Amino acid sequence: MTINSVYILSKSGGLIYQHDHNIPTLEHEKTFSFPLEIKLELQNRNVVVSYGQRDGIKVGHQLAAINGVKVTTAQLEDGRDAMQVLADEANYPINLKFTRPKLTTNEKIFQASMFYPLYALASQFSPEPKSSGIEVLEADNFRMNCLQTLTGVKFMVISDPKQSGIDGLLHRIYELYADFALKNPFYSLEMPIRCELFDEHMKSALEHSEKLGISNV
Amino acid sequence: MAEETVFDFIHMEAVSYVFQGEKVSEDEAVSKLEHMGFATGYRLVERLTRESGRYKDELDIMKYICKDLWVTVYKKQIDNLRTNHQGVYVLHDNRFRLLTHMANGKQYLQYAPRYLAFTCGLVRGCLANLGVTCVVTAEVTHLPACKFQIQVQRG
Amino acid sequence: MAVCVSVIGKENSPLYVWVGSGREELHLHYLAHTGLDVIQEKITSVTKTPGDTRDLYLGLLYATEEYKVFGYTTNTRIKFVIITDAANTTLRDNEIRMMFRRLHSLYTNVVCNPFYIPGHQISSREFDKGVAALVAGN
Amino acid sequence: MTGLIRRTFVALDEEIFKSLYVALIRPHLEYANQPRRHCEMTIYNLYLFDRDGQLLYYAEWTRKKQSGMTKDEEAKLMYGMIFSMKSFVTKVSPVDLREGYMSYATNKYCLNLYETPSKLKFVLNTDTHAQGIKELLHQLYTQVYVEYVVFNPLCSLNKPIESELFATKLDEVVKQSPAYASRPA
Amino acid sequence: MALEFDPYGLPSEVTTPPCALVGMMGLDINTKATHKAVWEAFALNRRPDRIPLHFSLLTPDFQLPNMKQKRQSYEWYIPKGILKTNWISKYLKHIPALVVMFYDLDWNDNNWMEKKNDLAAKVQTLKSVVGCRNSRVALVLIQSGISVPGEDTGAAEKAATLCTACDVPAKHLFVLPHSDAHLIGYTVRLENALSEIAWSFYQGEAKGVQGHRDFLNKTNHTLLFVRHQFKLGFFNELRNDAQTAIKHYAQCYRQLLELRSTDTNLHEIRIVASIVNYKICRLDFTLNLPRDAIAQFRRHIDLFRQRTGPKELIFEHYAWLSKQYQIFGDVFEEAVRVGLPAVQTQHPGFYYQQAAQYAVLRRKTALQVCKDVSGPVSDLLEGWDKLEFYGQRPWRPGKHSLEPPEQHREAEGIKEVQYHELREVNHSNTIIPLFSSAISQFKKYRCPRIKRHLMVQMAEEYHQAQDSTKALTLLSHVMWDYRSEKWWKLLSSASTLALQCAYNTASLMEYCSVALEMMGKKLDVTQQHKLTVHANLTKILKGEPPEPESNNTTTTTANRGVDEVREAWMSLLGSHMSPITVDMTTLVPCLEVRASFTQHRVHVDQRVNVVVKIRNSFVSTLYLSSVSVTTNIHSYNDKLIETDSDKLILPPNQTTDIHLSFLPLVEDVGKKVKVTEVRAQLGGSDSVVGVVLQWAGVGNEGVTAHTADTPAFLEFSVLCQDAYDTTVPIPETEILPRQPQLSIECEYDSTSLVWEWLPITVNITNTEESPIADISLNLGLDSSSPSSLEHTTQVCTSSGLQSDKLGSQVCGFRCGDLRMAEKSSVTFYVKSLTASERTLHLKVEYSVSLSLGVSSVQCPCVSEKTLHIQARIPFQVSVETQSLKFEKVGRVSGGEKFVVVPKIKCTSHVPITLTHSSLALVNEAQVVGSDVKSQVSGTELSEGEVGVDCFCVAFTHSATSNSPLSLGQYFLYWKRSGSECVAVRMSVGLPSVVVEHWGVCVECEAAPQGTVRTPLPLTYIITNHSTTTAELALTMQVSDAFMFAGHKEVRVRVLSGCKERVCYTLYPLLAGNVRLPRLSLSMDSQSPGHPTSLDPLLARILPSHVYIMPQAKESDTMVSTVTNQLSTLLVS
Amino acid sequence: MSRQSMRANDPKKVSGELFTLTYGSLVAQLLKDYENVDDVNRQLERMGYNIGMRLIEDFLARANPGRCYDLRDTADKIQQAFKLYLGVSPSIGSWSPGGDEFSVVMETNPMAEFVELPEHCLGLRYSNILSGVIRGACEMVQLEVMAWFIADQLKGDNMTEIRVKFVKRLEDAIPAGED
Repeated sequence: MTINSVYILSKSGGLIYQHDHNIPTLEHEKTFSFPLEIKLELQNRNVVVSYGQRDGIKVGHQLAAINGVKVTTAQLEDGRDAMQVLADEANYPINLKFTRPKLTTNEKIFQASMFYPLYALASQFSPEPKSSGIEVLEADNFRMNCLQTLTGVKFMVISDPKQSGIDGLLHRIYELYADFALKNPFYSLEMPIRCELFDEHMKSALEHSEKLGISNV
Repeated sequence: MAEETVFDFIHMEAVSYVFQGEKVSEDEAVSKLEHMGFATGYRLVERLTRESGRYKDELDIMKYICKDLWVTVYKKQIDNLRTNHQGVYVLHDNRFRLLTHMANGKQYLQYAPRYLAFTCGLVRGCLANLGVTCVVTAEVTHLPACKFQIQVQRG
Repeated sequence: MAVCVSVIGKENSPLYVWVGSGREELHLHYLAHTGLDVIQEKITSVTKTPGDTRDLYLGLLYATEEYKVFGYTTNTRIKFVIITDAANTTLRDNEIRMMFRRLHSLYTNVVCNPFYIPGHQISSREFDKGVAALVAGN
Repeated sequence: MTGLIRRTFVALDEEIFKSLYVALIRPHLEYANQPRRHCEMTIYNLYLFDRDGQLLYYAEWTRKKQSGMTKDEEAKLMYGMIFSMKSFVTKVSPVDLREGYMSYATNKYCLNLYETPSKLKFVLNTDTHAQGIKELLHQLYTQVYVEYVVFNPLCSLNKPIESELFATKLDEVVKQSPAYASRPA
Repeated sequence: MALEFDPYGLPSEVTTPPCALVGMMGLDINTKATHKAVWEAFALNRRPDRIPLHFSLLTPDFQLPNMKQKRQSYEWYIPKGILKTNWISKYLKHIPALVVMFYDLDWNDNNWMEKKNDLAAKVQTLKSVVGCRNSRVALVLIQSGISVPGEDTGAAEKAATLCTACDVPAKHLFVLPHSDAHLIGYTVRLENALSEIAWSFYQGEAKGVQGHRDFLNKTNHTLLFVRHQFKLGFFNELRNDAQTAIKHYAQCYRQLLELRSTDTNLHEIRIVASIVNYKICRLDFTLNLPRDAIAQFRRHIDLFRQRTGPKELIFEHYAWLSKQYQIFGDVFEEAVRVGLPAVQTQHPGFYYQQAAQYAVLRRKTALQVCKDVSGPVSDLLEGWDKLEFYGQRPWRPGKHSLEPPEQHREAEGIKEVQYHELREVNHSNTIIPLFSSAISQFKKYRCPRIKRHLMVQMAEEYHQAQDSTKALTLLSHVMWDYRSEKWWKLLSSASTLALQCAYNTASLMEYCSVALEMMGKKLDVTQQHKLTVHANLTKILKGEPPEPESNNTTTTTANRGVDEVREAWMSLLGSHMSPITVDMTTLVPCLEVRASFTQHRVHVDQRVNVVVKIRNSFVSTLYLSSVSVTTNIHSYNDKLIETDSDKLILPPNQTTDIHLSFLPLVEDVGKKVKVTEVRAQLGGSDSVVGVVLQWAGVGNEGVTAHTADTPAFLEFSVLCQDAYDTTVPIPETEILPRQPQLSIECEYDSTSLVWEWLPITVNITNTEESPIADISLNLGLDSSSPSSLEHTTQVCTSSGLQSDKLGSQVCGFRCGDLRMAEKSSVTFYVKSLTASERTLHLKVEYSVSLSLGVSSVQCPCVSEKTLHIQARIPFQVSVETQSLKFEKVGRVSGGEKFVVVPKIKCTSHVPITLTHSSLALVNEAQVVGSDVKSQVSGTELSEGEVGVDCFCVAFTHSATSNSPLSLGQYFLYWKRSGSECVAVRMSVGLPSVVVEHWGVCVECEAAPQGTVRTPLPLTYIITNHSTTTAELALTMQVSDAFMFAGHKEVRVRVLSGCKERVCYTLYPLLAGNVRLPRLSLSMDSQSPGHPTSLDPLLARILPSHVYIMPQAKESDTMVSTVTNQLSTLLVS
Repeated sequence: MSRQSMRANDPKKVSGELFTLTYGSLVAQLLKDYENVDDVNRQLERMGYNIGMRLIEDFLARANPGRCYDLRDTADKIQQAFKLYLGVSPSIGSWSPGGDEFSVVMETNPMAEFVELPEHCLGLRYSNILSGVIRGACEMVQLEVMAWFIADQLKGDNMTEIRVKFVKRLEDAIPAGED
């Protein structure tokens, strides 16, 4: 059982808290000969697999390192341009390391803001009157549960679809939020939550519910 | 079974091909299809009748068309065969394969003839090669049911 | 095996005539042609008598001092005539029958060639090959 | 609780009280009234989009509330939503993900998105309890769409579907599905 | 001598069916009629149903062939041959099995004794003659008297004595009463008896032969075994016992085969074999065992096919084989003739065919082996036909040895035979009949193709026999069939022969046609040959004789012919003969033609184009000097010809189009032009001899359609490369009238009104390039419209409007000529008498002068238009009769006034104007008042509006009473508002009313209104129209609306024709429309006490109310006068 | 041989033949309509493309093969499809080093089973419809490829070979108004 991460969105949809609890890192290394058997392309300044999958390397993965030299935003540490390196036959055989891209903070914020309208639309499209927004979003290999308070604060937990007791967890988090963020007089709404106590309790809550899978709240 | 899928699609394309372009006359296009059907039937029957014994008479042949041919081509037998014994045969197919995907009722009725021309030709071709010259016409009033009329030309 | 293999059209015109090399070609043409007399007789007589004698294979049409002439007809009014040496007694009736059946399917393939005009003379590499194999008896 | 506040704080100015109130009381209020799920099992409506986001077909059964816009707008918006939802999902997904099916649920209904490799998108709104919707959608694709659209020469693949036969067959299949009528135990 | 004698055939005695020989003595047929009758009864017309016997008339002094003395032992006897040639005929002709002695002798003959002795003597001598051969003897007494033996005992014992006297067994004595009535009957019975005796003889002979067998030994007498078995067979045949006969013959054949055979004795053996075989087969057939027969024959042939004999005489072998087949064919056929069923696959034909083929082979081999024979050396062949033994060599008769006795002589002999074969034998004479009998057989058994094959071979034979003409005719039939069945290979070989024949017979036409065919691509002839043929053809065209056909098989014979043939050609070509015509339609020539129009119909002012497609399938270019097309309309034919030789060059394997055209004639409009034939002159301009190729018939292809590779089903023509094969010619075209260049507009309202004259204005504009003349218009009902309309439709022009008899057509309304672009317009008027749709047909005919090329013709043109008119009823008129109080009345009394009110409801789609209306009343009624005006004249009504007319009418008193009386007619004149054409009159029948007769009439004089409390005078005037005085009782009822002064109740007498006034003064009490005090009258009738009340009348005619005005403050100004006049109310 | 032994030619085969023959008639018609053989080839490819677009749906529905992110999968699927629809299993091979190009090789081409090209249209790519089908089908699953014949038994080659080349991956259509 895994709980991957927690998001808290403020009333206005801003990301005020995010915690990656348990994100598996997928890394695959392979030595290729020329010409490259998989198609790479630049997607917002990253070298990404666009077509062709080899032992674990999947479409969408990012080029992390060439011959052990780290690659960030299509740049090797030594400043060479990744694409050029790949294009040059002389560099082959070549060892490439791909990872499944992790979200950067900015992306997280962006995604959070992206979820906001979805949530709204969901209730607008409801075939039944006065529907809430998205409460559970399920893809075939993860699930996202979302709890919105009347005040419009959203608590979101991303977990394994088989993970149970998420509702309980959400309420626990809500309590934590109430106790450790709101009750903290120096915390003002809409602002990112920075508070050790909160973090600690959050972690323990997550581990707790991961452990027994069911919430006892 | 996948083989007839490809036939369905090639037939589809044949139809849309003869009707492509704006200035084609319906008759011209239809007769093109009919001729394709004829050629196909003529050649096909050569194969199909290879294993069977010699046919006694016209009716024998018609039965063959309704049973064996129809089954091999359209996966079902003709539902009803009528004749006036003066060389007119009427074949009823209550669920004609090329129409079953289209509609159940009157929708697309005006297009139905396009999808029967080939078959008319097919039947005519088969018969022609079996020594029966005839005119074959089709009639639809309610898809996917369909009525083929075979008018044998004597003498 | 055979000394002459011929395919004859609906209207009794020859579509294909193969004659073994070194044979009196013209004479065999005549034999194949005259075989039609008997074929027609047989076909018409059968259609008169209702019965199971509806075999496509018509058997021995007639024999001269030096040749045996066999016939076969398809449902599509195509006739095949195969001529063998009268001396050749090794050929069983069934073998002849099989030859015809092979010939028939060869012919069928020709007809199924979308570029072949039914009723026209057969000029087909495949068919030639097939017949060659047929008469060679393999 | 309010009492407690009074007792604790002797001198209260507006400011503080407000913040205190927000901090201490509201959460309880909110906590108190959780929205409650209503139970009635059904299929509301279906959108079928082609690969270019065009609405090929729309059908509705027990839809109670309209979105209050024209079908086009609604379709556009719907496609927009599922599009961004897809990208959202791919992004936030912690692991590589198999495309083809996803769904979300609100307290009232459940939206199911089934996408064929040929990028046809079936969007089916059901109640929140509906089971086996993925299978249902797959069935709609293979037994209805393919049969009566792909095999109907008169239906062009990139135009809204007019075939009545398609409509009736679709209706049949949907209505036969347990998710349509059955009431939860 | 060689002609009738055939050394390989069967001798006649063998083939004559053997039957017992019975000799007859004592018949004097020359002098005695009875004897003649008896003889004939026996000998003549022996039908098959009678017992096979052969009678011969013997002279008293006849002798038997004396027989060689019986040899005691065969030890040293070496037979010289197998079968003696004389033996058979000996038993057939010379040795009677039985001799019958005829004698005229009645039982009761007067000098019975003498005759008996005389007879006995005769018998003795006879016996002495026949005794040695122990032929049997029998007695027949020819008796005149009908006496049955036993009837009188005398006869019986006389017979007995006679037998003893002549010493013949009693059962050899017969009596033949020649009461000619039953002669035949007697003879038949008699010959049964006789045959028994005869057969017993042969049985005896057979026993004799068997007797010899014991003496024979295998070493020397093998031949005798054969011979004896043959004899046994033969005797059994004679005694009509086929089965046994076959047994012995078969045995015989077997033993024959056991003989050692060498080249030397082979011939004898095979000849004997053929005889025995013949016997067996024939008997098998007679016993109806065809299978056995055939089997026997097969064996026979198989056994001897390999035994060819000496190679220098190989032809004999084939001659013999050929004979065998022929013989069997004959036997077979004979059997069929007597009823044996034969089938397609097993009939005499095959044997004749084989016989013919061997005969051919015989000649072939003969020509080979006999190449170098010199003339006759010796007379070694002398007596070939009369040898002692069958099948022996004339140069060594009686020698049946395995080796030739003298080698040299043998060789000589062989040479002789060869020489004979080569010079004396006319093979064709044997071959041709064989073929022809084969042909007739195959024809009989439905084998047309085999028949054709034989015909070809026969033709070859004729060709050999220098009879090319016959050959050619045979071939021509065959070739036609081969063409239609497309057996080109066979056709080719036939053609090759035909060409030779055509050459040999110098028949130009055939030569050309065959040549053209051989040049074509279908015939499988070597390139080289085609070229030579072409070369020859060109020679001919140049007037030179062609080269003789090479590869003439029989060079020897041919060479002899060559020179004469060449001569023939010379003279033929020399004599400038008229061009010959070759009918190509029946050929498969190197030139194929299709003539086709370019359109199915042509307008008379356009050119008609004909395209002649000519395909040249020869390997090199061909030239024509002219091509012409013939059509069914001859006037065009001279235009449909192309002679420009540059256009007539036909490159190889291409289709050349030749374009012809003509201008159709005006008088042919409506006709169809058909292509009936295409003719082409072969060869360039330099050719001397005219050879015209002719294609006749639709598509001009005839059989050549076969050569065009047109697919059997047009569906496959997509696959054809050469358009020639798929283009379907247009064989005929229709000549249409010229397309009119005229613009015609018609202005009219498509909905007309019934009865109105609807104007239709036709505007014509000439849009031709030239002026048009004598335009004439026809307007009328469309021919298709129902006849009912014809009577209810009128059409006319302005002139006709007035006329009353108008039809539904206006024909030939001329409106002169029009210059270019000139307009003119005509107005027609159409009247519809019923409300229904009418289709009118407008036809404008005119003529325009066209300059076609040089000439200019007046060309008639027609342009037509159809118009549709929907007629509708303009209005409905309903007429009412009303009392003066405007209440509907059906009855009035004489003299009483009432009103006639026609109501006119407009149903027209356009406003109509009523111009005038009037009444035409019957005599009894007339309009009241002088200037009666129509109330509706000038009124315009639109749809739905109603106009009301009104006339005041009264009946005369004379009007007959108490029966409905029709008033007459109402005439209404109307037209469309605003149309300037004259108004239409419509008449409506008026309703009929019943006239009553009261005698008296009452009128009321009163002011139209009164005022409250102001006296109001009121007077009733009673008039008496009757002839008698009227006694009336008058009562005035009280009313609370009035007080009145005057008689409340009074009796009045009114004299006939007088008036009486009864006056009242009313004093109104109430205001308003007040009811007047009711007046009631009753008249004393003839029967007192039964007064008739007039009240119903009064109620109708007297005013019931009066209007009373309240007291006016000031003297009231408005005073209106009572008007009788009513005004039309418009109700909308 | 008569009636009873009417173990009528195995239906699978026949409907295959029906297709083959129908296709033949169609090609014949095309040859008639366009005099230029290249036009015919083009037209065939176009038809194939149209068929491909529909056929893929049928294929997905039948085989439910799932998405593929690699040309090798695609190749397998194509192989599978050939088996399914033409009843032949072609071999896949001669990959380009870049793995972006491969060949579909058929020992026997059922479509051309009976065909013998006449002289006048040796330029005809008889089975060209196949390349069209492949292109059309791939395009429907976001795969732009090129497909063309490089060997054809009708031209005397000893097998029939279609070359397929990966061009690029097609992305989802951006909904209207969002970029």
